[in-house]
Amino acid sequence: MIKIVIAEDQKMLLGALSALIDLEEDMTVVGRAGNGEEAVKLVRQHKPDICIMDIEMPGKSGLEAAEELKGFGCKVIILTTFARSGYFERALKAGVYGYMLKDSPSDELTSAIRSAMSGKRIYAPELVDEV
Amino acid sequence: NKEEELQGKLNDANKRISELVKLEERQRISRDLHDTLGQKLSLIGLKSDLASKLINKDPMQARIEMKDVHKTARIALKEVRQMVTQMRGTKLEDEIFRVKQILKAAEIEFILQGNPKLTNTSLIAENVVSMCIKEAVTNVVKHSNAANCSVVIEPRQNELVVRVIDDGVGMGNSLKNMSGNGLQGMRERLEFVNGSLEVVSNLGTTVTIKVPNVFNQMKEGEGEG
Amino acid sequence: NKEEELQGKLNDANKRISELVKLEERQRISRDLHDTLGQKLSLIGLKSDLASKLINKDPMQARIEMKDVHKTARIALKEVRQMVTQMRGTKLEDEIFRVKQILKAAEIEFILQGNPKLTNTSLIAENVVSMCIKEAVTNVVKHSNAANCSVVIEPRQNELVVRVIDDGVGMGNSLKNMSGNGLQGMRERLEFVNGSLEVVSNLGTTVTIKVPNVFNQMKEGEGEG
Ligand SMILES: Nc1ncnc2c1ncn2[C@@H]1O[C@H](COP(=O)(O)OP(=O)(O)OP(=O)(O)O)[C@@H](O)[C@H]1O
Ligand SMILES: Nc1ncnc2c1ncn2[C@@H]1O[C@H](COP(=O)(O)OP(=O)(O)OP(=O)(O)O)[C@@H](O)[C@H]1O
Ligand SMILES: [K+]
Ligand SMILES: [Mg+2]
Ligand SMILES: [Mg+2]
Ligand SMILES: [Mg+2]
Repeated sequence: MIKIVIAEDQKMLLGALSALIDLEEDMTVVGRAGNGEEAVKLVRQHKPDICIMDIEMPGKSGLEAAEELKGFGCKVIILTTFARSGYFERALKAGVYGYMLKDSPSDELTSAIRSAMSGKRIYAPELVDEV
Repeated sequence: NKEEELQGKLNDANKRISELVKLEERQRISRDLHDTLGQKLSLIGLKSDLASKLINKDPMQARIEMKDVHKTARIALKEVRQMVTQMRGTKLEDEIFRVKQILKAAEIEFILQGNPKLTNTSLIAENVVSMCIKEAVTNVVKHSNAANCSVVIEPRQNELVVRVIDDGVGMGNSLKNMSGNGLQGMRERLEFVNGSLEVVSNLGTTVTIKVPNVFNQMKEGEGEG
Repeated sequence: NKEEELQGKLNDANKRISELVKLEERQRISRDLHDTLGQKLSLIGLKSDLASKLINKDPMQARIEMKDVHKTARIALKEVRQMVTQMRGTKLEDEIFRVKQILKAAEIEFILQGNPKLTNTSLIAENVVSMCIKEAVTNVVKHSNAANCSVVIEPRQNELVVRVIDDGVGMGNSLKNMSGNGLQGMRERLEFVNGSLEVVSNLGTTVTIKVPNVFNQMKEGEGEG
C-alpha cells in the first residue's frame, strides 16, 4: 500500500483529491494538511511514501515545505493551477518527483505516483519553463 | 514645419503612454482571473473526475460531487458576469436612473424622451455619453436655477444624439471665461470616441452630445454582459 | 501662475484619456471573457445538472456527461492560462532570447551577465525594461558598428539596473540632434514606471536603465502566469 499525505489549502480541493486517491486499490491517504507547516509535521509523523503538495498555501508554501523535506525519504509531487516563472527551477532543486497541473486527469496523477514509487520523475510540459 | 513635428512627437508620446496604461490594466485583470477562476475551474476538474469514478461504486456520493460541480460552475459564472459587468462601465440606463434622483433632490422636474437602451453605440461611446450627461446635469443643478430639465435621446442612422436641456438662467458670458473642468472634460472625452459637444444658451441652456454609431460589422463582437 | 495652470489642465486631460484607454481595454477583455469562459461555464452547469439526474436512470450516460464536464473545465482553464500569459506582456527572459538572435544575425558578439528571471520587479516595469533593451540593442545594430554587445542585469536592494554596453563608434554629436524616436520613447516609458535612463558615450556607448523594485507587500499579488 502506498501511503500518501496531501497538502492543499482549499478544503474542497483537498477533499476531492484525497477521495480520488483513496479510490485506488494500492493507495491510502494517511494525512491531510491545509498548509506547508502542517504538511511537514504530518510527513514527519506518518512517514508516508509520497506527499502531494499544492504550491500556494498560506504561511509556508509548498515549495518551502518541499525544500525542508528534501532528503527525508518522502517523495514530493507538486500540484499547481498556474505556472510561475522560477517555480519549476525551485521544484527541481528541491528534488521533487513530479510537477503537475491540478486539473490533470486523476489517472495521470495516480500514474505519476506509481512512477515516483519506482524512482521516475514526471514533469508536465505545460509547466516547464526553459531553464 | 516645426509645429507639426512637435505635435507628431506629442502624439507618439501619448500612444506610448496609452500602450502602457492598457498593459497595466491587462495585468491587473489577469491577476483577478488567476485568483478567482483558476481555483474554481480546478475544483470542477477534480470533482467531475471523481464523480465519474464513483458512479458505480457509490452513486449517492457521485451525485453529491455532481451537485458540487454544478454549484461551483454557477458561482464561477456569476463571478465572470460580475467581472464583465464591472468592466463594461456605466450603462446609459443606470446613469439616467441616477440623474433622475439627483434632479429630484434638487427639486428640478425631470423629463426623459427616448429609450436609454442603446443598440448601435459602442460600449466605450456609451460610457462617454453617460459621463457627459452626468456632467451636464451637475451643471444644471449647480448653475442654471432651472425649473425643468429634459434629457432627449435620439438615435439616428449614423450617430446617437443626446440633449440635456434646461430652462434656467443661461450661461451669460461664462462660456468665454471657462475656468471649470466640466465642459472641457466632456469635449476631451467625446473627442476620444470621435464625438462632439455643442452648447447653446439663450433662454436656458442646451447641451448637445453626439457620438457615431458602431459599424454593423463590429456589432457582432459587442457582448452585452 | 499661467504656466502651472496650463500644465495642470494638460495633466487633467491626460488622466481623462488614460481612464478611457483603460475602460476600452477592460471592455475588450470583458467581451473575450464573456464569449469564451461564459459559454464554457454555462455548458459545465448544464451538463453537471444533467449528469446528477441521470445517475440512477442511465449511469453510463451520466459518466459520459461527467467526462464532458471534465474536458470542458480543462479547456477553460487552458484558456484562462493563455489569457493570463498574454496579458502579462513580455518577460525579460523572452526579450533576452530575441536579443541574442538579433545580435547573432548582425554578427555582433553577445555577452549576458546576470539572471533575466526577475523577482522584485513589477510586471509593468519588467515590460518596460524589455521594451527599452530592445530599443537599445536595435540602436547598437543600426548605429554602433560594434564587435561586442553586453547586457548586464544587476538587481539591487531598491531597484533593478540594466546596462546595454557596446564597443562601437559612440554617439558623437548625435545626442544633441536627436531626430529619432528610440531614446525619447525609452525615457517616456521609463518615466511611467518611475524609472530613469542614462546614456554615456565615449569609446562605445553604454545605456543604463533603472526601475524601482516593487514593495514587498505588493509581491504577493503579482501573479506570474
Ligand atoms: N446649465 C447651465 N446653466 C447656466 N450656466 C451654466 C450651465 N452649465 C455651465 N454653466 C456655466 O459654464 C461654466 C463652465 O462650466 P463647467 O462645467 O466647465 O465648469 P464648472 O461647473 O464651473 O466647474 P466644474 O464642472 O469643474 O466643477 C460654469 O461655471 C457656469 O457658469
Ligand atoms: N549604440 C549606439 N551607437 C552609436 N550611436 C548611437 C547608438 N545609439 C544611438 N545612437 C545615436 O543616437 C541617435 C538617436 O537614437 P534614437 O534611437 O533616439 O533614434 P534612431 O535610432 O536614429 O531612430 P529610431 O530609434 O526612431 O528608429 C541615433 O540616430 C544615433 O546617431
Ligand atoms: K484505497
Ligand atoms: Mg492553494
Ligand atoms: Mg461643471
Ligand atoms: Mg533607435
